[in-house]
Amino acid sequence: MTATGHDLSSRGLWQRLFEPPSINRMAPGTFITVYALLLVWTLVVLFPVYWVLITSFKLPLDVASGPYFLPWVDFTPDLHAWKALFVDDWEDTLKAYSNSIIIALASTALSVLVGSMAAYGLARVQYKPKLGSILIFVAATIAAIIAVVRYGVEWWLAGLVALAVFYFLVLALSRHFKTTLANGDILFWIISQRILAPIVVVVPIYIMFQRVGQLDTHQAIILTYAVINLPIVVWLMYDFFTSIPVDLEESAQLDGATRIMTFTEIVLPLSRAGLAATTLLVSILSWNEYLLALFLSTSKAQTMPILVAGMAAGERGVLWWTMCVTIIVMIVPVVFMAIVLQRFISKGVLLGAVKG
Amino acid sequence: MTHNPLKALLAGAAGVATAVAMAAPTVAQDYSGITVNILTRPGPVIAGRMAERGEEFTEMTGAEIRVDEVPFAELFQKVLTDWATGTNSIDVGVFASGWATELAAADLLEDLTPYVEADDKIDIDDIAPYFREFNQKIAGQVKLITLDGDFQMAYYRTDIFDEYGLEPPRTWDEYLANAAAVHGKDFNGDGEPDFGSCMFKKRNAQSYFAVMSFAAAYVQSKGTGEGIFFDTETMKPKVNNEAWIKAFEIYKATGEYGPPDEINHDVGDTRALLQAGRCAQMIDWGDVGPLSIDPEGELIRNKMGAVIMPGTTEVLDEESGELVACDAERCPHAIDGINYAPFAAFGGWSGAINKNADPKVKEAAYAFLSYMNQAAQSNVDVTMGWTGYNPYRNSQLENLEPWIEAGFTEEAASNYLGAIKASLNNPNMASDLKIPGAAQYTGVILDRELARFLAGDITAEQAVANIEEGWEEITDDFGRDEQAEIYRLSLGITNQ
Amino acid sequence: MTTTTGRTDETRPGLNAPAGPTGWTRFSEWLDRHSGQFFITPAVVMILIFAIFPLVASLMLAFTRARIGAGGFKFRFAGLQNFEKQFFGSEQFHFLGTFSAFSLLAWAVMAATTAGIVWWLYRYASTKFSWFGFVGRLITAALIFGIVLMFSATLFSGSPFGTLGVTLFYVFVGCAIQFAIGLGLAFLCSQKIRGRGFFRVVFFLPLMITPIGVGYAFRMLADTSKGPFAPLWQAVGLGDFTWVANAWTARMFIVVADSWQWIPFVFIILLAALENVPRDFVEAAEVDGASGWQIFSDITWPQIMPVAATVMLIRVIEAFKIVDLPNIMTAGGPGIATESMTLHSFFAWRSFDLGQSSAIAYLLLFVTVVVCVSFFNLVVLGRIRQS
Amino acid sequence: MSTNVIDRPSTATPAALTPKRLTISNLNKSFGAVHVVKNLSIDVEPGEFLVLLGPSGCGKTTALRMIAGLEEVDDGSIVLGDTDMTHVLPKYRDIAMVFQSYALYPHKTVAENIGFPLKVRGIEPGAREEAVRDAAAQVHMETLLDRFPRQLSGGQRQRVALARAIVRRPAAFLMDEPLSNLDAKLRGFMRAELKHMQHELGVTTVYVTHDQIEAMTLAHRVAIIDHGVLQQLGTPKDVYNNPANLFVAGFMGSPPMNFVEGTMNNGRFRAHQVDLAVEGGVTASDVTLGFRPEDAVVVDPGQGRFDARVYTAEMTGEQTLVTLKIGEDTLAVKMPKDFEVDYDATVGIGFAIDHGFLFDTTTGKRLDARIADAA
Repeated sequence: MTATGHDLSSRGLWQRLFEPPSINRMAPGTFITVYALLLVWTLVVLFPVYWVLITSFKLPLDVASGPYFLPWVDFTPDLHAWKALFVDDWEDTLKAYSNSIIIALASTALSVLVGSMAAYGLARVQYKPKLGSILIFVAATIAAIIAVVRYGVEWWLAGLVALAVFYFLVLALSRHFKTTLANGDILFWIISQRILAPIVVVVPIYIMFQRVGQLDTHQAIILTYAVINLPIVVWLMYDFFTSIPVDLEESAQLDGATRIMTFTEIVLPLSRAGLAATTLLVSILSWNEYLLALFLSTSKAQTMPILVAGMAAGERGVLWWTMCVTIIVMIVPVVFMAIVLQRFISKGVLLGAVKG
Repeated sequence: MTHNPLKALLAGAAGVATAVAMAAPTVAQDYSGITVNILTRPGPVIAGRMAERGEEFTEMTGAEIRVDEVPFAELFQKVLTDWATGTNSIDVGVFASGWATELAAADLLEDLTPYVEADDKIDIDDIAPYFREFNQKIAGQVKLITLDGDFQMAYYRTDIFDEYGLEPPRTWDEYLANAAAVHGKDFNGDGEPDFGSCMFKKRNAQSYFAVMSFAAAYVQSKGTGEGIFFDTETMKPKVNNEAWIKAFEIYKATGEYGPPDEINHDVGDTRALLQAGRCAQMIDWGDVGPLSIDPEGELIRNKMGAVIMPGTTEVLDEESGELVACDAERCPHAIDGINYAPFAAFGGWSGAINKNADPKVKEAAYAFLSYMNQAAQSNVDVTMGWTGYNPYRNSQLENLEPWIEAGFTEEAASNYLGAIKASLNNPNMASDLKIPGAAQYTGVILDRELARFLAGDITAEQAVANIEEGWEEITDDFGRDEQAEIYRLSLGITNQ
Repeated sequence: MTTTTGRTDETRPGLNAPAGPTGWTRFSEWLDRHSGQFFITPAVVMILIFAIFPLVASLMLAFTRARIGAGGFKFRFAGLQNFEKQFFGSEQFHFLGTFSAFSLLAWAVMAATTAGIVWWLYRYASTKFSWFGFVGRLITAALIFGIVLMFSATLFSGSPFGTLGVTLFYVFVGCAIQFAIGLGLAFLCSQKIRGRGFFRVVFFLPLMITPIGVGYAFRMLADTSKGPFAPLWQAVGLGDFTWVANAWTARMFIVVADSWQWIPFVFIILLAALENVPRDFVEAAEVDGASGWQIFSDITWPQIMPVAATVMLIRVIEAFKIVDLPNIMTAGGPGIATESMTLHSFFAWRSFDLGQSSAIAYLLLFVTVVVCVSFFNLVVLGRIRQS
Repeated sequence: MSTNVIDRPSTATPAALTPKRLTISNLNKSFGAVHVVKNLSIDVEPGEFLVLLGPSGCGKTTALRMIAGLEEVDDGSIVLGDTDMTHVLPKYRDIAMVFQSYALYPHKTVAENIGFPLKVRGIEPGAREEAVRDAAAQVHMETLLDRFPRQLSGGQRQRVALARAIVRRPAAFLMDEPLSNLDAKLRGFMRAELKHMQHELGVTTVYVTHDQIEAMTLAHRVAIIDHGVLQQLGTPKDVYNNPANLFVAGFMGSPPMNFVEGTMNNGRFRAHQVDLAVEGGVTASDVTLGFRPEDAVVVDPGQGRFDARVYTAEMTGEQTLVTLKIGEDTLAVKMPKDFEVDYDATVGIGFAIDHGFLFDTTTGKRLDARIADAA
């Protein structure tokens, strides 16, 4: 009586190839296509990195004369490029490398700290800034900048006057302002800063730092990177904080902990995974940034991307080999950081953040 | 020559200079404790040799020489903002002499005339007249110390030209004919077809200097004073005419005999191809000679012939904007019927000192620049290809000793130096554009239209028309009269 | 017995009655009362100084002609000259493109777009009409009309378009490719396969490389004479064909490099989204008899749509800012075929044309804001509200 | 026995199919080392409502999922009607399933949710429309067809899930604790609905729950499972009144059956102060006496089968639950709501002979023996 209703032999070729024999196993056809495509993409990802790696060991002649693929087979690898970078002009490389590390770490720390504080504030505290006072502030700012740009007033003088005017006006008029903004508007305002292309703001920032004599310094670039990455941190951490249940914090407050202590003692440790994902993303962005560094640094604060670009502007043709060495050397710390932080990043985190 | 306003200025300045001379110290002074910050372009070229000379200078005088590097495209803008905004983190800028005009106009450059007069080691007269009078001086005052004599020449592979019985190109038509004759043949024995001509054409990579070399001979025939960019009276661009159109078209025509991706090659790429032995002809600065005796250049060692930048038999008639045949009256400087106008592209790397730097630092800076410029050092430096320094002193051109020591054969050295001498002493040498906004005129407008023309978006006629419109806008923006005044000054010195 | 206040307090009298207010406790109480401000102020101040002031200052710059003279920059008020130059003046070819007579195709496209816009606005007006929504849609419609006009005057009539067109090409073509491949890879990885962790790590690698490095790596790869694929090119007979000579291939060359770097970003987030679709839905669909494709299109895709829309919004915002790759791979060449608006603004800045540089930067900001806000309102909110 | 080839799910509009028999024989399943289902064999009559009952984690849901095809079968076979379903994909099994979480597609309206199984079968919209309205009417949801699941209450969602199962007139229904997410009152109401509907449709149904009341009220027959092993298969009455073993006895009824562990020697059951004569050959030595609280009564000391000490008495509305202690064991007796007793008083417990069960403590099996009538 045990007639087999639906055994494999009776199905058409297409079904035999692409229909799973049972629920948990993949059909042979699908199995092969899936793995083939994934392996193809792995090749697409790894081959350029491989090519950069072997080019870093090639002599200029090898690079110029034709595609060689396998070290020791097609060409004899040579350490001249690595020597050039790590021995000959070791100071430049070290300077650029340390600059890059200092700037990336400091700007990430700053933006993650300030960003998570703002995100926590927006997640837990009800802000009601008055629309009226904001309009006055904007008007005062525009007036100050017109004074500086158009009439050459000293910038700090214009700033002080504007602040004073703003303070008194708000004191006098704030009672009459009714409409207030909510957290959502502030959040949208911060996150929308991300739409601002760096090129729009970099010229005034350049002039601002130049006026203060801070051009070509670490702190200039650190501050600029921190602000550019702030919206991402607020965006990611806001979602993370809203997903943490409030009752933990409420119980801490009942125990008498101030809100700040709750934030540092309870909330931050709990959101280690979110912090790890944000830190990784933000540090990659500041480690690889090129345009702002080009504007704000001349030599003392030169970062690695500038060094790489410098190697292409030579009059002896693009120094492909030393450039490849720099690229490889630049990947190492990021891979290291990714591995260290990988433990914290559960797959849900990135998604949770995006769904916001 | 009508009364030359510049000469009057020179006489006046000389009077002042003598008064100040006593104050300027002699060169070998003790400057321990002083740091001179020099900013220049990256890479071994220019900066590398300077750093080595800097160490020697520190041993001699105790002054610490810091050579900072920044990508070429950012150099001018970094120096200008650093000095104009009073940040003064840079003491000496080593850049193209053409850029100095804008800094001088903004009164940011130290007047080096008193330093030069008090300096007994510099032997200023040994410097070729073009660079001494014209390159180093702005409005009669010495504002720059030449470190490198830049002008463009044509180069050809002597072995290939002998093999195929070709003559060195004297005109652009001959250049194209030679290129056609050998294109596709294999020069370096690697089995792959090589190129009749290598030409750098990449956008934003100095390609506009190359096309100016093509246009110079067509536009200028009555000596350096005539200029190839603007009408000296009305400051109207001398671009929208047959001469520049022909120059654009020939420049593009070389592409048929060059590498396929030539449009993306900068001067570095073409030199790499040359060293790989793949180019029969090319135009470039003076670096090609020393490059051929570099360790990497053994494929072309002593096979590189140099010749003055090819000329033309037809010259621009300004009224009609047409090209007319050369005749004695129209081309006074023509040599057997061919009007040459070697182009001092880029003007050559020179050092200028920040006027607002500390006086002690200025002294040490001048001493170092003079040390680099003196024949004892510069004659050796110009023979080394990798340094990027090209000859600019007569002493470097007369005796062949240092060149032969450096690796040239006697015959190759005399050919190379002969071509330089012919170019340097040619009275019709075309000067680079040296007025405020030069970077916008050439680096932005001309370079962009050239790139669009090479990419086939527009025709040569449209390109030159766009350039004229763009330049007029810049001139009006900067003020037509000041620009005209400075342009005349920059052409004032004629080559006696 | 936990001490309630943070102080070590041998001298404390009662069990939890705090001692008299000391300096520290008074300060921490004050701080606690103002903790709200304490959290938000640093971020707001930093954004004000480094984003809002520069934004406003940059707007001022866009209305001036700057000249560098002794003692710093001199600004001369020039009204709309910088902007007028981009749209109608000498820079028009550079920003919008060389306009040529409308070809037949151009007219057809214009007619179709106008009809489409009118119908779309009419449909909206006749249904749930709100002034705010309508004005928003009007702006979006105006921008779409302007862009199509620009493209039909240039691309569809056979002449090259300017940096605005190039930027839009990078944004839309680039993001489309990145989304398609990213989703495909995520779908493959979400199948019941082993080694998903390995693929997740390997695919993350391109994100870690600096864009400059990616640019130069791809310039090496694309070299048809001495690059790795040279033998392949020669075999196909394209030996001397070069990517950088032709406008379209150069643009694709940059989109390929950009996509190589940013596909992993889309892949990782969409994979997380796929893995978060509840098992029950898929099983229910399987029991209901749905085929693999039906399950994906009817059940899985609608579920991950909100996340996909958000990821694409992030990518579009980033794509508008593209500058590193065109700068170092082709320096904007051949001609101005690969020059993005940021690069256009950067070149203007480098030659000290501050006014024009700020003007172009502002035009970029305007286009980005309109595109992103309309994408957000029409697509992202629509999907989130629906699911 | 013709093998009827099903290459694609049947596209015939689902008329009332004749109910089919579902036979599971020696079903085995293990996840890694854990052997979850141990050769389970059940023969479900056509149109029968069979309930799989057991504590959570006993393998009942895994068994259900294997019938649905959502879990691979390690060993054994599943036959529905005359087709062997063991290794067939879920979509070819013509079986509908209601999930515990209802699994309603959030982005689809109620109508689209119900119509989805027909849509994937390629049934053209006209007929689909009509079938959806019918199924919705059967679950009284015909007025909410264009609502989204998130706009419905728990009960309504549950009914939509039911409608989605009904609409395709499958050969068998599978339900995985569908009522567990409802509040008590609604659960009672839905139980009746479900019972009536299954009776009306007459579809063979396998229902999984851990709630014994649901099992008792809904099932034609109940299969009690513990640790993957079938303990007993029988009608609710049968399972309640004569449990096959200790587990079944303990599991059914709340409060559960009282157990007194004692020993047998020469025909008498002894434990603490209990000493009763037993009829029927009892070979085991350790024996457990069991009786249900509702079958026992509290009497004056010495009058019952044995005496015990009153521990508490809880008034639960329609009855009073008296908890007593003998030695360490606690016992429970249901008495009428006006029953009063003092704490710690010694009373007697009486129950009828056929309400007393004897179990072999070691094997758990019920012994074929009874308490002798003599006191």
